[in-house]
Amino acid sequence: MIYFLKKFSLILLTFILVFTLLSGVVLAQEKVIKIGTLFPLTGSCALAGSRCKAAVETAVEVINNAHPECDVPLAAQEGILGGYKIVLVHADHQGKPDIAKTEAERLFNQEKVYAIVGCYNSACTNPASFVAERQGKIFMCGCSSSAALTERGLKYFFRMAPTDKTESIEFCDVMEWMNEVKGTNLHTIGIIYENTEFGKHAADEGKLAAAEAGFEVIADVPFSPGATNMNSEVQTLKAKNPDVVFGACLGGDYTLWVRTMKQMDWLPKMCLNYCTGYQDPVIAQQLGDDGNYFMGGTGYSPEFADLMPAVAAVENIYKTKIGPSVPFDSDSIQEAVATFILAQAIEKAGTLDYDKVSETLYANEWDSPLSMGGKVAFVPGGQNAKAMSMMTQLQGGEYKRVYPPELATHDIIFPMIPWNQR
Amino acid sequence: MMKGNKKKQDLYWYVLIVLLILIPFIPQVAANSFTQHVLILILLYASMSQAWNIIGGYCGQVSFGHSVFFGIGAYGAGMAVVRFGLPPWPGIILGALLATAVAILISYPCFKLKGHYFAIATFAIVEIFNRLFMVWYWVNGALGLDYPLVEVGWRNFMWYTTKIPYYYGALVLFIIIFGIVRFIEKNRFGYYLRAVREDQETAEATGINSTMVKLSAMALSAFLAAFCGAFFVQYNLRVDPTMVMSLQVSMVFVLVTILGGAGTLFGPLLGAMILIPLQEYTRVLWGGLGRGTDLILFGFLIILIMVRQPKGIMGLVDEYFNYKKMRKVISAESDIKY
Amino acid sequence: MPLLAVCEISKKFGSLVANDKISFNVEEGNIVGLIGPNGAGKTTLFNCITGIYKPSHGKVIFNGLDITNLPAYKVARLGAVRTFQIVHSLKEMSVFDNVLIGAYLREKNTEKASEIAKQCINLCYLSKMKNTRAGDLAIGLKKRVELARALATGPKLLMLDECMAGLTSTEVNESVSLIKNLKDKGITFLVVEHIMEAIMPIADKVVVLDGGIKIAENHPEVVIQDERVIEAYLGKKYSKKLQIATQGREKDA
Amino acid sequence: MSMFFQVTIDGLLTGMIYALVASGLSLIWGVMDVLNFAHGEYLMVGMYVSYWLGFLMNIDPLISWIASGAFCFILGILTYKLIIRHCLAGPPLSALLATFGLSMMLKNIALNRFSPNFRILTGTFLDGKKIIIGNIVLPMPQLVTSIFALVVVFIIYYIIKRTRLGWAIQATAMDKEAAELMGIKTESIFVLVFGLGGLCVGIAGGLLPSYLAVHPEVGGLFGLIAFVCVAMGGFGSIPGALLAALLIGLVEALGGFYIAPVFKYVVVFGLYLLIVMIRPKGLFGW
Repeated sequence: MIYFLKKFSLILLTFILVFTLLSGVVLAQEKVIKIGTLFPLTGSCALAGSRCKAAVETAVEVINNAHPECDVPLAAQEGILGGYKIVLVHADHQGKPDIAKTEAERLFNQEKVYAIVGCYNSACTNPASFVAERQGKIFMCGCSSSAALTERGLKYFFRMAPTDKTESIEFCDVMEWMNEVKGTNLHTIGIIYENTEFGKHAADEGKLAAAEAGFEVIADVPFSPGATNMNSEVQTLKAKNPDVVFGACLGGDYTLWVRTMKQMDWLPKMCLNYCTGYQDPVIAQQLGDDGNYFMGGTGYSPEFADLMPAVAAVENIYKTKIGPSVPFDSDSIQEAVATFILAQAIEKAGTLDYDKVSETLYANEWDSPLSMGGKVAFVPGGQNAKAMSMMTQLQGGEYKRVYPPELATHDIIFPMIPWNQR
Repeated sequence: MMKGNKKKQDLYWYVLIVLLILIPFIPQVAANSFTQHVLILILLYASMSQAWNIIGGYCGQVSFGHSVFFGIGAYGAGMAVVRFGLPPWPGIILGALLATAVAILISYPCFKLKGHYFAIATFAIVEIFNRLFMVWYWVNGALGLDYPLVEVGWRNFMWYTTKIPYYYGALVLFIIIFGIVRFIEKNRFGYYLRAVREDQETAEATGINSTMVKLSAMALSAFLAAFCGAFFVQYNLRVDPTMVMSLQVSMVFVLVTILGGAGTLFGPLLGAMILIPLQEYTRVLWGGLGRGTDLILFGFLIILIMVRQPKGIMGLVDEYFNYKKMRKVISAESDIKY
Repeated sequence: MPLLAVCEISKKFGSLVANDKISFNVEEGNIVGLIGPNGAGKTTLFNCITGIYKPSHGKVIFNGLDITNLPAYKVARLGAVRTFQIVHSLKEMSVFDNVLIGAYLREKNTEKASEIAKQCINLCYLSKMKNTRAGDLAIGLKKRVELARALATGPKLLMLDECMAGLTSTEVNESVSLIKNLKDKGITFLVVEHIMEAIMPIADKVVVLDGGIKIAENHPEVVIQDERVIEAYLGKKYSKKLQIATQGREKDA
Repeated sequence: MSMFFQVTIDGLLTGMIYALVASGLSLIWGVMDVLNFAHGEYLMVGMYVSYWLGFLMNIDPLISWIASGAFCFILGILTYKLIIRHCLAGPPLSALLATFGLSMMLKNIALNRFSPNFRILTGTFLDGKKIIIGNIVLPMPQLVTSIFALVVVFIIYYIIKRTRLGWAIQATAMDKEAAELMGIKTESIFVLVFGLGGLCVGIAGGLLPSYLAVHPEVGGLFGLIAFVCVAMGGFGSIPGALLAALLIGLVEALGGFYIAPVFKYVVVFGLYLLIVMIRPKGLFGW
């Protein structure tokens, strides 16, 4: 055994050495634009990270090769700028801001990437985009939702997704609309969120929006992510019994939360979720009936096919990269959008000059069939002013569009059906 | 003979310092900022692990709580810059003093505990601090502190485009901390630390106030750790509780030291020289694959080293020298015989 | 005034009385033996004197100072230094470093402390294995390292807890002559010992414990005549043998 | 008031799960003085075994805990044979760090093989069943898992206290050399103890998927809490670990409800520190 270990370690070390040497050798290839991706590929957000990475790969696949079946910009031609191909360099920030910064520096300085797409976690996007800004290089952010990111006044930072702020306001709109149109009497709000950068931001924006709209937040329940149980959290909510719950729980915590509510036999009248576990189609599928009647902001779902007809063809390519049963979700599709918009801007600017590309990005309104609403346009600070999300409700395991009324296909089922009547 | 040894060791030390000063002038290093990054991390983690080594290695009190002191130092600098708009220096000093105070306060009762009980108590302390900082509004809770764009230079200890000043900053940290430990090791305090590690009862019977020794070791260790934390935050321009004050962070210090050889002067440096490049380069090579390959390998190597050489790399070095010495002795004996 | 005065020390562990009102004095420059069968409470008494246990009752006066409730390290700093029954060498450190730690109690300066350590090492015939790891030594040598370390602190009173148990007879003889030597240098000894041959000839006085009570205190030759001691501890056969031996020695003299 | 009872019961149910996870760790610690850092990852492995059996072959967790237990039993033995045995000669910390490396490896192998997806078993036998007494809800999955936990802990306790094997284990724990002289094969005892440790946590892992999502990171906090339970209970004492686990479950639930959910682990760790300050060797330690 020991002998085996000895030998194995030797081989391993040789491998490391060889790889280190090789990594320095840049394969000489003309007409290449390198773009870095920076996502949490390990750690607790690895699931979302790997999907985002696949989404960027999908976009690059469409841009680099002729895909006439896809009705999106740049799909028909091969490459951009008259034959330039995009090459991706992937990096993993493990959900840690310090590693995100390091990797961003490495991507720019060593890998010589032209721009970075990333980083999913807002806490990581922040330092990484500072690196880009300092070097005068472009940082495309798909789905980090902290509103603060685009309030920093950066010049080379662009974000596609709607922010927590937009979503919070939309949540309150839904409540007001319900009160007006349906005569429901929704007044009190409980917020449950993971106590991290993401959850805290979302909750803060939620409280602001609620105060503005005149609702009362009666339960403020942060919890530690990765908890072994959420009994006390749900008990607290149950004791306060708010009409509406705003939820910001990612992945495993989301399922734990839903199932704990089931066990505690409690539900609010309405439950609105930020871009979280709720949006994950795989989780929705796994929760099955338990996941139904929850609501949330959704940027994309396969049920939106009639709104966004161009997605399906791209989604087929995406599925070859991530798995046959995984459609785009609201987060990953934004990363694909970010990649497309960057490529479109380079193509339009006709140059790789950062200032020109940045100006072009600001100056135009971009066609983006993968975005809800089909348009992308940036306001100073880099926020996509056309960013939209729709309120959906899970009904029968599918994301049904329920708000705004002009785009809705289904009625909101209100109040949520109690557990024992399902 | 002793004197001669001492001089020789001093010489090695000065040569090492000069070499480290000259490294950034190597063209390959000067051109490659990632190499610089790795070098900075090596120096930082070597220093931090050396700070841990004072209490964990020399004094034998295995604390997994050092990320608390690291974190307090980091928050000291971060708060000065972000909250008060000052240069980080006053925050660093204050943070270090605060870390020392906290170290004394929490470790005094903990020193009643022995072995694994002490280790687990320090786990609990890290978790408590982590969660308290997560909700403490004044330090921005879970949101963390993000550095604003301020003027670069030594006054703010901040650079964006170059890493060379950071390298020298880390080097100063390294020289100070290693210098302190080098001094301690050869003097009374160092011997007392080791006596307490080996056998507390004997130490007491020999007139050593073991509680005092442990407390002062902890205080010194925490004080130095806080400086490392402050450097870390100045380097990353962001601080949040998970980043500086969690078990994983503590674990790295312990790993580096044990891997290199606990209770030895150059153990932490050796450990950092192996572990940090391994961590960084495996991530660069395989991290992008997104399959955790780098971390599997990393875990495997930790197991391998612990299984093969539980005393760390310094144990290996010692073994090698002992082997050479033994050979000398044997050959000398055989000379006599034949 | 005696160097060490033990006044009515009692120590209870719950309902078990390990020491019951034990008093005796140790005069400066003497070697005092503390003997008794297993479980007589010798080590407990030792621990009470050196501050490892707090006695339930009674006082310990050392050099005119009340040291009853002082922690162990303060007792040691005052000059009453002990060794342990089960050797507690600092096993990862070399013999020299072990002794150096003792020397540091009197001398902060490393070079001067090293000098003291060297002297003590020579005194205890350890100079050959100066650089050996203490943990690698045989038991007899480990005990000698303990002694050297205690010696290096520059004690007034050296308290040895069974420092000869488990040694070969040659080693015992070496130790005995070592103790005699040190006594000549003016160090006072309080020795807990099992080996009669070793302690009887060198002790100026022995204190006999049995079942936590002091049953005798006197010159060794007197003590071995004591009925209670013989019954409790020595056994008649042995006492006779010893009588013959002492008589023989007197004749020689 | 009914809220108080509800919260208390929740706490006790959680506590019993902790007890099951901790008892294995306690056993290993007590006998070998080794802290197994990979304990939480054993749980994760057990959960995956149970999940895949449920997902691929439709076996209910109520049955597949046997397989999880067996799997973790073997995992424990392998850990001992391949890693721990070689570390015992070195400083006590080396075993701890080796198991840390192992935990890292297991976590990332799970990530590598099964992807970071959160996996939930739906439609299990117990899913969604509950008993309602007055205002108090007793969720069946937790209830059954807790009863299981209690039974397993008692069986382990019985084995240790009342059987020949148990005496051999106790003897080994007290003094390895002496036990060897008495003719006990301490090496086999160590192997067995590591196996049993794995078995306990494997059984817990087998049952948990009936209400908990499985993912590579799931073991972390469980492992940490198990450490605290064991240290709070006292060196290798299984009743101690049980009591500590119940206490932790209770304090977590009550503290979480009456102070604030975000403080619940602060309360748990604070309680641990407090107890250990008063009794440095834990509740049942000696």
